[in-house]
Amino acid sequence: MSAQPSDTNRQIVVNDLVKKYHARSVLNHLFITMDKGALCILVGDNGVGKTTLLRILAGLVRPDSGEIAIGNSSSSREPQHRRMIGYLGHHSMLYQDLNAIENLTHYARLYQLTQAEKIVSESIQSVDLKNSQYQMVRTYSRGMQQRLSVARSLLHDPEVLLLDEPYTGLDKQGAQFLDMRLQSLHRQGKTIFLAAHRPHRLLSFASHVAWLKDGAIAEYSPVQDIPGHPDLAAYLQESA
Amino acid sequence: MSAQPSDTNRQIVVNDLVKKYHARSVLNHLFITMDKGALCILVGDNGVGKTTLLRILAGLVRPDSGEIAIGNSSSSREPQHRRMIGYLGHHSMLYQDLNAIENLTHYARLYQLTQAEKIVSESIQSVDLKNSQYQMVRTYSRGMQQRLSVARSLLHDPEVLLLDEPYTGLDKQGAQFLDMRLQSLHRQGKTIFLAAHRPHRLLSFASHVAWLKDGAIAEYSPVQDIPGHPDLAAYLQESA
Amino acid sequence: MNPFRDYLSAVWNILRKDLQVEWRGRQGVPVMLVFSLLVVFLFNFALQLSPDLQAGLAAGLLWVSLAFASTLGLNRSVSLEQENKAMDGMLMAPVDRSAIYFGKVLSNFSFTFLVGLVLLPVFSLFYQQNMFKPMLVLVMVLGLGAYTSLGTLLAALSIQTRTRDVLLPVLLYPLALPILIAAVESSRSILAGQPIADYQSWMTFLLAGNILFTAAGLMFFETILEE
Amino acid sequence: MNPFRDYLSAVWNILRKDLQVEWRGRQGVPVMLVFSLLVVFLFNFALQLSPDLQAGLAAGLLWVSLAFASTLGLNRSVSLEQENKAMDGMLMAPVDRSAIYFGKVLSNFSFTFLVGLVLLPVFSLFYQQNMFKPMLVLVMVLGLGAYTSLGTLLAALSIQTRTRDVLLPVLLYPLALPILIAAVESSRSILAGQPIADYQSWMTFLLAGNILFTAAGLMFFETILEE
Amino acid sequence: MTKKPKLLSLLDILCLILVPGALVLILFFTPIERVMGPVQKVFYFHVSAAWAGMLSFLIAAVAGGVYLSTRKQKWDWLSLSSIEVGLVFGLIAILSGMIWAQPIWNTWWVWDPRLTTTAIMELIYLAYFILRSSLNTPESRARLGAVYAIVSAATVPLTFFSIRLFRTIHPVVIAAGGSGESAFNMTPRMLLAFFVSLFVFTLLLIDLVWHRSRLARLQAVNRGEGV
Ligand code: HEM
Ligand SMILES: Nc1ncnc2c1ncn2[C@@H]1O[C@H](COP(=O)(O)OP(=O)(O)OP(=O)(O)O)[C@@H](O)[C@H]1O
Ligand SMILES: Nc1ncnc2c1ncn2[C@@H]1O[C@H](COP(=O)(O)OP(=O)(O)OP(=O)(O)O)[C@@H](O)[C@H]1O
Ligand SMILES: [Mg+2]
Ligand SMILES: [Mg+2]
Repeated sequence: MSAQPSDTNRQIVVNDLVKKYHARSVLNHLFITMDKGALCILVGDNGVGKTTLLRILAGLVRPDSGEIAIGNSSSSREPQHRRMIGYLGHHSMLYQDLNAIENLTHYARLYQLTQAEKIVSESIQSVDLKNSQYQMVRTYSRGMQQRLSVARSLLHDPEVLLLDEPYTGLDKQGAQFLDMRLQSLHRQGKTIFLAAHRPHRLLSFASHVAWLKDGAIAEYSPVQDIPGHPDLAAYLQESA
Repeated sequence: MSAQPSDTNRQIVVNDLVKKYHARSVLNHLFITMDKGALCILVGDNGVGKTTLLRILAGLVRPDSGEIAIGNSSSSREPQHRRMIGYLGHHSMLYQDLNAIENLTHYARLYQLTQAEKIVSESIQSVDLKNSQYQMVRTYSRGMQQRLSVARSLLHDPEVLLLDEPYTGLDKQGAQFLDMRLQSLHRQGKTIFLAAHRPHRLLSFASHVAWLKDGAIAEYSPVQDIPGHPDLAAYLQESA
Repeated sequence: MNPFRDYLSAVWNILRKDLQVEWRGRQGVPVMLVFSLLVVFLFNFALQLSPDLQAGLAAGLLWVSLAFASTLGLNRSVSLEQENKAMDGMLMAPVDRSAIYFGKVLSNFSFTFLVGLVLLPVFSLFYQQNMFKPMLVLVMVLGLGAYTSLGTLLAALSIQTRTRDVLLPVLLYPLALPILIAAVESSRSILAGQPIADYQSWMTFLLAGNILFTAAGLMFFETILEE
Repeated sequence: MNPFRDYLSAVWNILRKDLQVEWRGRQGVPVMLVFSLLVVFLFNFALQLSPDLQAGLAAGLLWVSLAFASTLGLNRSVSLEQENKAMDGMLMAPVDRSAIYFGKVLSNFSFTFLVGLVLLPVFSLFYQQNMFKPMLVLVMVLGLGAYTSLGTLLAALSIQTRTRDVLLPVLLYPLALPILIAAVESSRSILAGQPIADYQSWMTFLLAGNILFTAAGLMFFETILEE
Repeated sequence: MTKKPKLLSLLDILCLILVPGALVLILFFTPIERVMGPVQKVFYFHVSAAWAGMLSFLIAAVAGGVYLSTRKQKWDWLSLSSIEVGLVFGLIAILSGMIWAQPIWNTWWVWDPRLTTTAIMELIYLAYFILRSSLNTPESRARLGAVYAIVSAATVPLTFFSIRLFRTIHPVVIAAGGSGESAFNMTPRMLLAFFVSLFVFTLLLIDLVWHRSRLARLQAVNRGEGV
């Protein structure tokens, strides 16, 4: 993988980002920089622009102005750039009329994974969908779809993970799996940027918290320094 | 409203309910009875059938066998029966091309509410969407859509509330609003049946917990008696 | 309250919501209109008909293009309810299912009828004969009434399937064929200036179609919608 | 690895996925087939064509019904990617956008071509002439190739809109008109047993259409899909 | 809002003088055609309007291309305005053609390939507006509008080329050696008036497009979308 640090160790760089919808700026001159290996939680009110930010980073939305870079590549047109990213959004990106295996196999092929079959089967096993792997995704419950989406976004072992409320709909065991998986990815040095509304469970192993407010990052702090940011601490406190 | 208790005080009765999909029983001889004024949390693993149960109660899915009754009516064909129920599901049931006011006004008219305009405006105010009330729902963020869905399900002041993971996507302030609203409805004697995966925040004011497992209610206990049900306590504990 | 007034107001609420959505830019009517004109032009082209023959075809083409265009409208009306499962919300409201059916039929009918009304002067121009005759408008009301009441029923049926987005025309066209034939035949007679007696039976047939399909809709709509 | 092989395998992966979905019961091909036959019957009925005339119309009707049916297929192919935003997943994969375009064109082409192949013997039967001629099959390949490469481009365009489910035919039919004309004209000549020289220019025209629309697809597909 | 440019004011004045001037030229300077009589004078504006319409569709495509490479809103405004003005000129061509057709062919309209394709061209660009109005953001309207403007501008000449191969009753004067049934030979005076009106219509086109795109910018600024 091409995720070698260039001169610096920066993995995600967002520079003066602006995104408008109908003249209303959702993201308004936003800056953020994340080092390789960071696990940063993105918090903020409903409709503040978390999803918009993550989708811009994933290359799915074009900003009005500003630059972004992932690793040392700033163009989402390059396949190598896209290979580095794993994105989990509000939609499952799964084909309703295919089963779990077929869905993941399709993605494995698109990412040109070798040993696709083994990887897919392990991936399904890991999110505990073995029993329903031959069922069409259309008949999955919400949590089952979310599990499969998680598996899909992790399938190609991306260097940078962009997760938009990944815990949505997961039951106890699913959430625990995701906790553990995130911790292990964090230890492996992957960079993780994760939007969540109730980040309590994540604070114990996350490295940073970013607070999106009024179109910009109002606070960006390592987790251990949160007490030094009273506003952020208060925001996180009650939302736990 | 016709929600006068008949001989008993029972508001939700589910009797020997069976629901199969392709010969696989999702709900397998399920029984549950809920008194008027109960606030019962429904917990259970992904894909166990919580949504299916709530949709059957809402009259949206027809069971294979068994009976259900809401209040003293057992037929969802009667308009009076349907008027008693407020349901919030995984889908928002909103029209993408209408704005918040138009959506709620449509529902207010269907439920023949008098003073629709006032109710709608208050309802939008209560979920803090005043600023985006003229925006098409299509452009709402996930949390904003969820807020509007909550408002929609509460609009006609139903006697029985069936809420399927209502906290999904809500930010801190939205979740607090829902907490308070549920508590006040609970005090007013409404019956609330609520599926949730992380019911921690609810345990302080809920009255009951039901644990759906293997197609039936494995445990059904008042909240204060949970310690007496070690399995249920363990299940709830870790999932907090 | 008066139950009959309640019923009517429920129907009107559903119709009104569809009108509102259309007004808010769903573009259903313009799309149908452009499409129906396209069908007319394309057919004249693809079939390379000789000019004298074409005049006799005006009635047929009018109905074919209306039938095609209104399938678009029906699909639209269905997908509107299907996005976000808004239909579930309506089913749970204390509204008679037949009121939902009538509301949807009325909205589908009004959009299609509007398109038909615009087509009449256009056809008059292109086929050099005044087609704005009261009797033809009446045939249009009857024909489109029957067509949309059948179409709404089948649209409700087809959204339940996996093939939802394409099944409707396959179900609708063959079943609507008698309606279309009757409509074409009466229109043809009217345009040829024949006396009412000549096509009265076709008109009666259309009326019967309206009654039949509306009855079928009332009978089966509930059954179709329950999951 | 060989980049060209990678590219081909990406195209094949996308095509294969569409075949798989179709196989799993999306019913696209059967629906298209039934629909194309319906169009034929409906037209014969509604337009009341006389039998001797109809023979001359065979080529026109063949292409009209294919054009209509393949719009269904295109819509289907698009809505498949739109449900759950599966298209986003494909866009984020390290796959060239042009490979996505080619994959979708190939899948749309193969379904439509299959329908066309079934229609040939059916038409032969109805119009009492052998239509299973190699040249006609070639015209079909060229005509449907150009039609689906334009159609895939426009389908990608129309899914971005609010009018998604009905816009495609309105955009596609008029723009595809030259292709349809060329296809009808060459088919007509072939059925009339004329020598190649008589319709060679039409065939060249079709070939040019393939090249032009594929180039347009390659050029604009990326632009269309970026949000 | 920027001040009205001097050049634009100059153009306004030129048009105000030249349009009536051309009319005077046509009415009093050109001879009356032998066979058709005075109605032939429609010719000058008929052809000029058709030319201006097609030219503006071409401008729209070029502006769309420039928009896609620069992403500057003003090019989108230009593209949009050209299509809108082009639609009006196309309509003038059709209406003046109909006025001409009434005495010559004794009918307002015949299903002639040339006439039909002109009408279809209008529909192609009507669909452009449906496409735009069913998109939500100004950026996507501009981007997809540009793609559509380019693709349609590529197919419009194809359509015109392909129908040249058909038997048509619509006259061809300009084409070398062409002579339709009702073609006529132009005297030098006719030629002069013809070229003058072509020139005047071109000026008028530029003037109108310029005004319209300034209006488009005003609208955008008013909606808060402008730069
Ligand atoms: C509704 C009816 C008509 C329409 C829509 C129409 C349309 C057009 C169009 C689009 C053009 C310019 C493009 C081209 O040359 O290919 C044109 C040119 C012309 N039209 Fe028409 N036309 C109509 C009726 C007529 C009639 C009745 C006459 C005269 C009998 C006529 C005579 C001409 C001539 C002489 C030209 C010059 C162009 C050439 O030589 O190619 N048009 N018409
Ligand atoms: N297509 C669009 N058109 C107009 N406005 C939009 C569009 N998409 C998003 N928005 C607006 O942009 C803002 C940010 O939306 P976004 O989805 O990024 O919020 P979010 O932070 O993810 O919220 P949530 O916590 O609810 O998921 C919202 O106010 C939304 O209304
Ligand atoms: N249409 C269907 N066809 C076949 N199986 C279905 C269908 N709908 C649901 N199921 C199955 O029924 C089971 C219960 O689904 P349900 O959505 O009720 O689960 P749930 O408890 O709500 O799960 P979650 O916590 O993930 O929301 C699942 O195993 C699901 O696969
Ligand atoms: Mg979001
Ligand atoms: Mg569920």
